[in-house]
Amino acid sequence: MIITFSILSAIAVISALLAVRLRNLVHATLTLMAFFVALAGLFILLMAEFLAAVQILVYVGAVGILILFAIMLTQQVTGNVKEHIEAHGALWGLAGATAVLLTLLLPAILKTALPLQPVVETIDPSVRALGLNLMAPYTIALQVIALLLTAALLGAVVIAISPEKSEEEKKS
Amino acid sequence: MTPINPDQLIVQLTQWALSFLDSYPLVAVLVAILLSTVPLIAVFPGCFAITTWLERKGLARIQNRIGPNRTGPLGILQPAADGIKMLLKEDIVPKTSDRLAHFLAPVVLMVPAFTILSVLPFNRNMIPAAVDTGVILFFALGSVSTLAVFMAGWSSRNKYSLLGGMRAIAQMVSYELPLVLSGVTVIMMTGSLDTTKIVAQQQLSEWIQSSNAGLQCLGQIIGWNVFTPWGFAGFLIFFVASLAEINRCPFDLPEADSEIVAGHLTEYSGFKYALFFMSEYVSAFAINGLSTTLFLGGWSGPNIRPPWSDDPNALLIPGFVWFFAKMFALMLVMIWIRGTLPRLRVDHLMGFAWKFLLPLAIMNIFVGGFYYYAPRWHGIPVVGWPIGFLVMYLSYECIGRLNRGPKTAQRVYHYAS
Amino acid sequence: MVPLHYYLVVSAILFFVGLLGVLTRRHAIIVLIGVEIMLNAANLNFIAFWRFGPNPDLLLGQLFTLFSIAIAGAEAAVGLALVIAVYRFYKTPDLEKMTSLHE
Amino acid sequence: MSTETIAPREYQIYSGDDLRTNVLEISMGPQHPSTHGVFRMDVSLDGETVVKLKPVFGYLHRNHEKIAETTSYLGSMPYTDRLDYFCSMTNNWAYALAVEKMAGLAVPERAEYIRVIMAELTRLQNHASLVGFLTNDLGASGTPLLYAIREREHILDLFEWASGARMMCNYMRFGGVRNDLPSGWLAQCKKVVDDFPAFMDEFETLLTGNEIILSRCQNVGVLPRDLAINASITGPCLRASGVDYDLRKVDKYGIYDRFDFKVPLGSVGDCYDRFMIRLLEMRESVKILKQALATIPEGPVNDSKARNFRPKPAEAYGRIEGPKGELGFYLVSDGTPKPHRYHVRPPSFINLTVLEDMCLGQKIADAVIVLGSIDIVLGEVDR
Repeated sequence: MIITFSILSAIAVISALLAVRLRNLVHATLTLMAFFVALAGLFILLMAEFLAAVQILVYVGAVGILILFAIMLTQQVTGNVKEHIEAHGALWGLAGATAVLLTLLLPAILKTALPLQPVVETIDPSVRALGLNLMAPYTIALQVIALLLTAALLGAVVIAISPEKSEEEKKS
Repeated sequence: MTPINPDQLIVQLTQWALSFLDSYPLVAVLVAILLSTVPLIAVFPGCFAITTWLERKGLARIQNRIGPNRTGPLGILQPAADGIKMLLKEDIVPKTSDRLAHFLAPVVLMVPAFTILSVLPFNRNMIPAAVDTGVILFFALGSVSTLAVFMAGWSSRNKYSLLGGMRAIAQMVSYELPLVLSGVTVIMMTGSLDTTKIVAQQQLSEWIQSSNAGLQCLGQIIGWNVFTPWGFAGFLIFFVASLAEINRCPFDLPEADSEIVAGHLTEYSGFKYALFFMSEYVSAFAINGLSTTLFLGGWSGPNIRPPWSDDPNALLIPGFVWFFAKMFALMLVMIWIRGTLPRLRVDHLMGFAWKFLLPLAIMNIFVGGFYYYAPRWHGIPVVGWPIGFLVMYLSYECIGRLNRGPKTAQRVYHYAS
Repeated sequence: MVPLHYYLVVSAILFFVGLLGVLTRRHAIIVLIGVEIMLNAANLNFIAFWRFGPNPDLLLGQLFTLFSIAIAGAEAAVGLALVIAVYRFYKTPDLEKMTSLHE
Repeated sequence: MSTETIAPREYQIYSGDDLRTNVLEISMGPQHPSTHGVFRMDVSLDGETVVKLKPVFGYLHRNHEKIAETTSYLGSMPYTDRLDYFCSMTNNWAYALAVEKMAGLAVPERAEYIRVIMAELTRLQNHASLVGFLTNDLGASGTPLLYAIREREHILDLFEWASGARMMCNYMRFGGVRNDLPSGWLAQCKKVVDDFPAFMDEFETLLTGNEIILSRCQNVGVLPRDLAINASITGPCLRASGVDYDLRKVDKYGIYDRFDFKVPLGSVGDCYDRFMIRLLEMRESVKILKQALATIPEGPVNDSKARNFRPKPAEAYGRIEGPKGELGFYLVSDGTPKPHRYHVRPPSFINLTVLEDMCLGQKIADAVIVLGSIDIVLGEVDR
């Protein structure tokens, strides 16, 4: 268990680091996908199989592809996909992020008395129970999410359509 | 010693073998994992080899040719010859390609292709990974193949490859929707994402367990989802969408040879190409296996109980025989389609997914819901069936008419006077 | 079993990495990638707390994560649409050059 | 050789109003599965849409015209086979017609009939294969093509029986044909011609009503009537645009005025029309063949005097309605045994000039079938 955990978390951390540091945008996205998959592995380790599947389906299958499309639309398609923008604020950013990590997150985690063992050894993470929960106590949340997704879909389309083109469409 | 059931023979053998390892639980787990994964890795490449031969022979028959006939009787050794040729070929990597992504792409394609096989129930008690979320895991891992195709297309630094990769992404993302939605109807009716439960739901257990052999046979067939209006429509939508999902003709745009040479495969050769080729066929098996499971009753088929067995669920013909028979039947239909139909164009392809299959799949969900709640007479859906069928047929006609428009029509030709 | 601390440390480091991306990179898409990593780190926290929490049968952590993933999907769609729209206007994905409000 | 220079076309480059994506420049060919030979199209794509297309040819140039000017008149007869290697019979005929016109040679009655039979058989096999290749470009994995090839084999067998070669027939001579038809040939030909409509029915059932073919071909690669006339397009491409121009009717060369056949005309001028016109023309060719086979007389088949001769200084232009369009030979004689000037008007080459106009704004997949529907043979384009 601990071995699997170490491997998965190492992959997750390293690929996340590469994703934010690589100059080549497509490589960054591909490592981001590796990060998503490793995280799905961690979810399975925590017995959340359904969420692992959703994680892969949504992040690898949808978000990752979206990012790739965005890269293809904003870069030279065939040529060099590397970012040429110098990051001169790197030092300050590094310092800020490290400060957050070292002064806020890690001490908080390490000082708190947290359970070493889960309450129950194995859970049967029934998808059915999840669905029933979504349908009964969290219906409103589900509806709001549905509305949000629809709004996001429409919003994305409206933003991405160029103004001139939409006027043309109105005329025709 | 339990009585030997022909259909459970492999399961019983496995359990017998594992019983020796009871005192070494860790070894037992490892052996159990090996016993459930190695057959997958051994059987499906074999099926792939047979299918390449079948495809070449079948296409040849469709096209008035003979097909491979030099290697062994009827050219049956052709896959072996092809395999040896592929392995011995030089592996050419374009100089400017992105080497890592170029190398990883076939691997990234192959791993999910084999992994998704593990949620398919090949027989009763014969499923490599009995997970509660089987169907959604299948779709989730299946969506990773999109990424692999993009990697292949992008890393080759070839414009044909890039076009193929972009086409593949657009196509796979679009067709995933009707594919999943037509499966959703089945999930809704079963109330489970578990593939074993989906198969079990399609068998009429009272009939199977009766003493009448005819009823036993019938009970294995009559409950198949494909015999319900939503199941039939769902099966057709699923099948068409799966053709697009695995880039088979007439949706083989990502590797359209007459337009973009071989799409994302253009710069692949040798072993990597073989891996790609195999992964595509294995995904084809997987998706046909899933449509078998969802709509065609999985491993069930005309079957009777062995007379010597007391187990009410025991069957004479092993279920995996039926499973593979159905899977290969679907493969043959795919080969037949490939020999018959021309390819769609990219905008037609998108229109077909978004304007035709998707509304139909959504309609199908409503029909499924209606069918579920419609009153029944002695368990027979006397209301749900005809009305469901009528609604599906009418929506097919309407959506089809709306899509066709005035653009294409048979023309009348005149002669010069 | 792996103790809860470990998961939380991993999640903290992931959050840090995401933050690093957001703070140090100026390419709009990479910034978005950083945001996604931070969101995922939070999801890992949800799941870990659910697993180790007193009442896992309530599935609260899973439900929260499910909602969070849905929102992340919406965020990615809108975010990337914005990136494309901004790119169309400024002809660059560099966030520091998008300063018309500033002027 | 036209000395007039044509101003380069103003390319309407897609000035992307929305995304300003890069235009993808693809060099399709010379090695590409669907350019029908060593032909190159420099295509600029915006996404999948063709915004610029430049045909590049000459990869197969082999100096046909200059070689013919250093050879005797008869010596370049086999060389014409290699122009459009699908239709060597019609190539021979066009060349023979030009020389006959210049030297004033008469053709015996039976030879005229044989020429018509050979030319129409050529048209049948050319159109059948072309439709097959077109569906291949549409991605039909070769099934209709192999159906067509099966029928073509019967016709090529006939050619081989009569001339000794299946493709490079070299069968026509000035003032007739090389040799008389072997005994039994006409009966076999009649059988092939009688069987042909069955194949046509099968072919049309398979193809014309197919929804994918309809949607892929209709309103794709439209060639407007005026442009077709201005660009001097000939053959089925011109008739698909609705222009009633068939040299068999216009020139009535040979003995075409004796046969009863019609000229099918298209209305839109898209790929589907070009495809259908060919199918309909095949039916008309069968009609001509039936009439010719029924009425072919006995008699000599060639003019034995017309072997190596020195025509008087003169010029002549002989043209026929080849399967691909107007195939013409322009000859100038200076009284020596070799032509002073020898020029070919290849239909493939001239029909190819409108490729860009037909492809602009279409998808890349359409460019391929537009090229396929023009029906080119690179041997003729590059000469």
